[in-house]
Amino acid sequence: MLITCPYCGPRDLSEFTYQGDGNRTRPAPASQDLDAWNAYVYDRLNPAGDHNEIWQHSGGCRSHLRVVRNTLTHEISSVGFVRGDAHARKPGARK
Amino acid sequence: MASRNTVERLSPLEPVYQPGLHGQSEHGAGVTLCEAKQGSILQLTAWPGEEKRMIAAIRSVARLAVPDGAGGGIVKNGKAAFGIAPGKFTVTAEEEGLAEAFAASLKPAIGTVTDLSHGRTIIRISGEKAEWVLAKLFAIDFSLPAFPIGAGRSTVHHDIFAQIQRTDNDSFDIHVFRSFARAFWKLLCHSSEEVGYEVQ
Amino acid sequence: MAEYSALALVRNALNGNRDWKPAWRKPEPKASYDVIVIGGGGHGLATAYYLAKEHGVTNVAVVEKGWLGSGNVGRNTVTVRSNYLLPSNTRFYEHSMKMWEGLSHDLNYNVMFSQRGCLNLAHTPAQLDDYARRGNAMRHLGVDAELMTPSEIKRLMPAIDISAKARFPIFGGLMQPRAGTARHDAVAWGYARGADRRGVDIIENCEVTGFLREGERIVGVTTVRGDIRAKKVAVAVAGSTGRVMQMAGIERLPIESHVLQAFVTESLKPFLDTVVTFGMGHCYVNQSDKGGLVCGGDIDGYNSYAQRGNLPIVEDVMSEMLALFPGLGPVRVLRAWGGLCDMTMDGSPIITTGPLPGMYLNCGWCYGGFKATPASGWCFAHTIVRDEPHELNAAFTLDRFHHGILIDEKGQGATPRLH
Amino acid sequence: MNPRRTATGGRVNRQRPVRFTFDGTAYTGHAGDTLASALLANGVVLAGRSFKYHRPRGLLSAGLDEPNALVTVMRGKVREPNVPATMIEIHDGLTVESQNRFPSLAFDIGAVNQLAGKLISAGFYYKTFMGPAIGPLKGTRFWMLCEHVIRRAAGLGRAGEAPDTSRYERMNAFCDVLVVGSGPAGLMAASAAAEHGANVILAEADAHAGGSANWSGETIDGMLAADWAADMAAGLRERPNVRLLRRTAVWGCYDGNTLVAVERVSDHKAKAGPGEPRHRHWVIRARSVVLATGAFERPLVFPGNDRPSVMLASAAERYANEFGVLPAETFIVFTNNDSAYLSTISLKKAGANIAAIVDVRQDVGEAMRILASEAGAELLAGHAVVATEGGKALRGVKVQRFNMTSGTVSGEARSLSADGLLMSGGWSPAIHLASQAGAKAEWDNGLQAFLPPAPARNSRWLGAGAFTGNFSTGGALAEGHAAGLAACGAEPGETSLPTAETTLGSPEPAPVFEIKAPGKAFVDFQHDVTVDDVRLAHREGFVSVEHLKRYTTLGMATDQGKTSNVAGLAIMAEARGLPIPDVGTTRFRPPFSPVSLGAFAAERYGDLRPERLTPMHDWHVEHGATMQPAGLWFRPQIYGLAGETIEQAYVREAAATREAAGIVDVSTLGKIAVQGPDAAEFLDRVYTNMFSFLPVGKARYGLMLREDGLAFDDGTTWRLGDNDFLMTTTTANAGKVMQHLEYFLDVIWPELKVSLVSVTDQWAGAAIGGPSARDILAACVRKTGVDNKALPFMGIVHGTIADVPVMICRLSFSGEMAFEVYSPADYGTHVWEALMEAGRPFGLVPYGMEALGAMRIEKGHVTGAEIDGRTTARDLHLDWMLSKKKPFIGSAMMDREGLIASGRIQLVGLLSLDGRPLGGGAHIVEAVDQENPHGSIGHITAACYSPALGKYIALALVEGGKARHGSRAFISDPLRNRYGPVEIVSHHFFDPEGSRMHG
Repeated sequence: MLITCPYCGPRDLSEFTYQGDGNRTRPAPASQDLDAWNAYVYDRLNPAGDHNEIWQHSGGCRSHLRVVRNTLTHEISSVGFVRGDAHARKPGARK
Repeated sequence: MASRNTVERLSPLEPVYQPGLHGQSEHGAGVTLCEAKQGSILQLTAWPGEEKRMIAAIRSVARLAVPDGAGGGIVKNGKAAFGIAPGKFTVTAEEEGLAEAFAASLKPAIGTVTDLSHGRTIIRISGEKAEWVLAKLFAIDFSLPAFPIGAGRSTVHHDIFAQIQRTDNDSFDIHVFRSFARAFWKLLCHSSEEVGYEVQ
Repeated sequence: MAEYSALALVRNALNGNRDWKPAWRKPEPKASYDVIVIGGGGHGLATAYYLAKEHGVTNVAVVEKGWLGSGNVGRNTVTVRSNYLLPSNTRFYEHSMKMWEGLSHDLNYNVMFSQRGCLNLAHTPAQLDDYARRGNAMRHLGVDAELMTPSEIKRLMPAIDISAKARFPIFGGLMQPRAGTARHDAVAWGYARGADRRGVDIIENCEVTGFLREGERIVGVTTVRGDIRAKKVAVAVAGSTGRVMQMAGIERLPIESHVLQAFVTESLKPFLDTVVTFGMGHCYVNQSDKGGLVCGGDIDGYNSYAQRGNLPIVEDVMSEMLALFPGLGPVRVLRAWGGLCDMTMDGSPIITTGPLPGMYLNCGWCYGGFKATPASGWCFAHTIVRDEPHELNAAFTLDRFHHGILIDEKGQGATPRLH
Repeated sequence: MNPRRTATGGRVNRQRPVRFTFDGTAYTGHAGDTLASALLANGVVLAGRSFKYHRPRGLLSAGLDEPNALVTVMRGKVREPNVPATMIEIHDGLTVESQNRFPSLAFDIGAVNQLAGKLISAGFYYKTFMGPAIGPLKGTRFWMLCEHVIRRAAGLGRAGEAPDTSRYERMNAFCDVLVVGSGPAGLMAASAAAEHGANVILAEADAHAGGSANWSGETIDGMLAADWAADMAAGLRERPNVRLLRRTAVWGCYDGNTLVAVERVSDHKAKAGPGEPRHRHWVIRARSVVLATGAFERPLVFPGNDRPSVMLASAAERYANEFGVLPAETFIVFTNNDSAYLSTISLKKAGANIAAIVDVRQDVGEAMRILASEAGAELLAGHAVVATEGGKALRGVKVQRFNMTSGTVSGEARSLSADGLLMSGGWSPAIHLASQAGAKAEWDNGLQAFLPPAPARNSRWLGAGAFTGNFSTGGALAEGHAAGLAACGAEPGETSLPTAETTLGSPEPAPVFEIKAPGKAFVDFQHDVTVDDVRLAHREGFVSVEHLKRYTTLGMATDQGKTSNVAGLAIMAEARGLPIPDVGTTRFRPPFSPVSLGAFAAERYGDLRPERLTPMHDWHVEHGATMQPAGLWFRPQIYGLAGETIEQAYVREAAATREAAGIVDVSTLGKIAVQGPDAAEFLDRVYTNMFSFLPVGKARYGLMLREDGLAFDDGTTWRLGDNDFLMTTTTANAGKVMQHLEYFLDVIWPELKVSLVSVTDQWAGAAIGGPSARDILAACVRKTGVDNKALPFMGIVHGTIADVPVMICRLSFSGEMAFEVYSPADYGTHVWEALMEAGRPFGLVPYGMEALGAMRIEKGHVTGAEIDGRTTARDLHLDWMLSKKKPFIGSAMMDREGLIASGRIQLVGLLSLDGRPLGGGAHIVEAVDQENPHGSIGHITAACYSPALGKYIALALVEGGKARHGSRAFISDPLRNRYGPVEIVSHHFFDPEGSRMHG
């Protein structure tokens, strides 16, 4: 599997660490809503098809990426920085 | 500062660094390996949106014009700089004290500097077969069109994290963690045996 | 149906093997059943078998989307063991182990359970202490466990590298002598045949497309072969749990489906008579009766329903296997395949009533479901019939995560990995 | 000259003899021979024994589909089992053994299995060996006895114990177009893509490029096809944008067009060059792939079809044309299609006698009849072979009339003599890689074969030649060219293609797979799966293709069914009365052909993971340290003196530290530079306690929880500047903590301006502790004071030691007055030596992990053994660190019911009451029951002899914990047969007030 890191370009799966379901929202830090915390920590969407997920390019620029990937075919349809596009550069662009 | 120069730095490669010709050297060495000792190695981190000002800071402090763009870099006059991640740059210089120079002049609003002069070891591989040998270890495309001179890449060989800068047509500087440097050096020598290598 | 025995083999051989009958019928689905079990894999078939055998509930259908046993029961690395640390796991898997020990007789089907032992190698003194903790925990629950020294290990498997100059020298290991391997397909076929002869309808090529509901209550399933109603609907679909539960409107569970690969080498003469695991990574290996070295490692590590893995894990597993057995370099990998694992957030399973009325859920087997097959079916059948768990599966609830009552064998926290 | 070698022809070099041994007998072949061709040239036809019945077998094929002739290659003591003789290029000194036979290949005791034929039909083992239900053989015992015997009979070659000394390497490659297969189609594709400037890799599994051109005997562009192919290959090799890989089997297609191949770099050489690998593991990321993988000829299924010298027609043709070997003198050809006629003519031209062509079809085309007569062969149309005769080599065959419509034989059986029988049952395209890529094969009724589907519009693979079912050379040339262009995105244009002869005959075989006649007819040769086995599977309901495979083991042998899958399906389809595609086809999985384990491990073979060394590593080794792995690191365990046990050494080291001073290398602690205007805020969020109030120049002990509220890691963090912190983590968790922090910074709190950089390797760390530690520092530290005022507890100062700048923090793990001295890593040894020198008058000793562990146990400090991912801060009495003033990671979840339940285990101390050692991993009970251990209330996490207390002590996690202080319990360690009384005490064994470290 290759993931096209927006900074580093297409890289091998072995350079990435999977961080799972990207649809989860962390409650506000001071929130006492235990159900919300539990849901955030434990419950995952697990679709057969397109999946919005987070990967870290741990063996590269170490950015966290939001990846949409089909869990039936492993085809990747989009990759972007989780941080938003503030850092975005064209992959492989130089000068 | 001055006091540092009186004590010799101990390379992690010391006991395994064996100058001379090794491996399949019937037709000369396919690659040359050496430790590229730099007095200063540092990482600069720009806060989001401050990348251009960081590049300007690198130009004014280190006198290096880093091209704006992912992995862009430059090698000049014994100094080098290249992008390693969004807003992050590695800068090296032969002389010591570059981290202090940045710390003194870099505005906190732009970003920060981290001194890695002792934390990273730079190993240089050059020669006709450099791409071939590196391709044994790293899953990135080393061909010149994909990896131009000056550019940098962050990648990994299993447990060993590496930043690689192409310093010339057939020359690459590989920055590895100091604690892994000896293991990586041995691995690189092993991988170079097939083409023959000379340690300088 | 003919009983299987040596005598029957001789009788049939003389007769040109013409009289053998189908191992199970291929019935059309009826309009309704007492219980529908979704999933014709090991756990589903075992559940049906024990519903009939232990509880006399025979008006049961097992509906399977493909061919029987097409999921993990036919894709695993066949290890059976009960060498767990935490009591709720140890008790459950030991119950399973005892069932395995009588399973071939019970099913009149040779599942080839071979108690050749399972050895976990320790590569540091601290790791050996960790294994001692686990082994002692087992012994305090009446489960067999022994520590082995490197030289004892060498005698057991002469090809292993126990030298001190190995990158990760072997300090010893935790052995469970009663652990071993079984023939995976035979488990599916044996349960299918056993359930079938007790009246259970096993319906292959019958994919469930949705649930029939009356209010909140589940009252049956819709399938590609028509609607089937039932008083109780039990879900035992392992890696497909997410997909099936989604049809019931449950979008989120403490489960991710991951692909786990397994590998087999070409056949070799006897080389390794024990299941052995490497302790400085993730690699386990045993030798099949046919002679292939069957091995596996970590999950690929990303959500998948594709039953296909990628290269890095293959390389890791083979590298680790060679660290143990350096003579295997020239031996060749013959086949690789992938199974879908329902990884929970603490690495332990779920066998429970609900989460909807009329529904029962058996899932979360991570990569350890094969050895659980008998006890899982047995406990699930109990849970379905009594509408409450047996004490052996009482801890395997769905809501334990939210209450912080986790069964985290490896202490990895809320992650589907590394358990 | 070898007895079966032709005078001319083929690519072998008749001037260059090559000597090798097979089962101890010396043979001579020629350079260019495979082991298979060399054995055949020497008249050796018995090459192996089958898996189950141990039947004598000869060569079936000439390629990697060979199921029968598997041998073991010996390199000294290193064994490479199960290699097809067809894939071994001979070299001087090659030593090969046959397999699965005892005592010899010619006389194999295992062949008695054949007598039990019907008894040991498919799946017989499921029905028996269950043994008695009672008595000594009950349970699994009886089966295990039987299994012992079965396992010895099963298996093919024997693996070795001697470490493989060969080298294996990996190669990462990137290309625009990967062409798999270098037959006419592949050569054309590669050259078309290369001409358009694409970077091309062309991979060929065999030793020479050319594929079928090497043995078809055809002409292309007026040249012998083999010469044309050689010219093409030479031309490609000269191009800078083409890499031609020979002996390279592409075996896998993974996600993202990652194709994987194994190159046999030096197997064909008597000795690999210096540094030259045996196998190279190619991982190729290709923009697009052209599959020109050709097709496999299929055998026919009839009684006796497995006798040595029964061979595929194309294989014989290949032996004759490529290697100059005639596998027999006189052949009979048995076919259901026209291609075998072309093979026949080839063989005739090479000098073979063709006695007869037996064709199942009554209607044989005129062109074929002419070929038969040109070959001088009697044509028996509408006939079938119903038996073969001979022992371990073929003498002749029996033929009968055959009715294709009814599938029956009739009439008098006629005997024909021949020493070779060639069969052709049609062709199966090698679609494996496309199948791995997810393509679903489609049945073609005309070709009687599964074909790849037309590639989807965005497909990253394309096909050409026989792979697509186009079996003519002209077609392959055209398709290859077109695929090469398409693969690099070039428009098809006007090009003049090489000219090839028209391929005679029709590519469509008769739909006949099996001849029903009495006798064992084999479908899967290696696994001895017969037609009867397939029918039995049907009878017992194992009718889906996967059940058939699993029940009979059809297609599971080393050849993975390359020659058997389609016939097996056809027979099952007939039994079920269904068309073949309705029975299904199995999805092909990697690898296409078996791959050495060594290739996968590549450079990790023999060196699994890199060694991670501290700056002072060499000093430790030189000074007698026993180095111990800690993750990837190596740390001194003890600095043992001559004759000392481990315990004696650490007791000496720890006692010396408590009496005078000790020094330990702590460079392995994880160190993270946390910098930026929001660094303090960030630390407040990730630690349970406050860091924002920490003054510059001070350090604080911090605890992190996981998001789920359980304890995660601990360490000290030093404030070096307003915006500049140095965080330390445990050695084991350094990487995990970094990832944890990066996740929160990048994903959860992107608004924080914080930089995280691993500086573990920047600093050498030496912890010096003991009553004299301060005096030692005072003796060598310059430019700062180290007295209580300048350097209070948890204070940080900057100074120099031996002219090197250092950073010193006064903190203690040992419980002594202690300091951590950090210096830039390249100066680490220099500073360490200076400290040793300064410490000499004070009795300073270096100590290792054992003494460190003993002293931390005495102090009750927790490490990974206690923070094991299942314990909470409360379990470890660290709840004083949980700030109530702020939320932090884990604060919302840490008070869930399961985490505050009363029965949880808690940290305690244990004193051995019988004066004997305690062991890590021992359990704690209230009453010992050695016969039937039970009632565990906890376990020991760490144990040692305490020099300070003069006792064996331990830390333990025990239910109820603190409430049991002062009570008696027992350790119960059945694994090590150690039982005995202990007293449960506070985990603070030594100096609980901390007076020593506060000084």
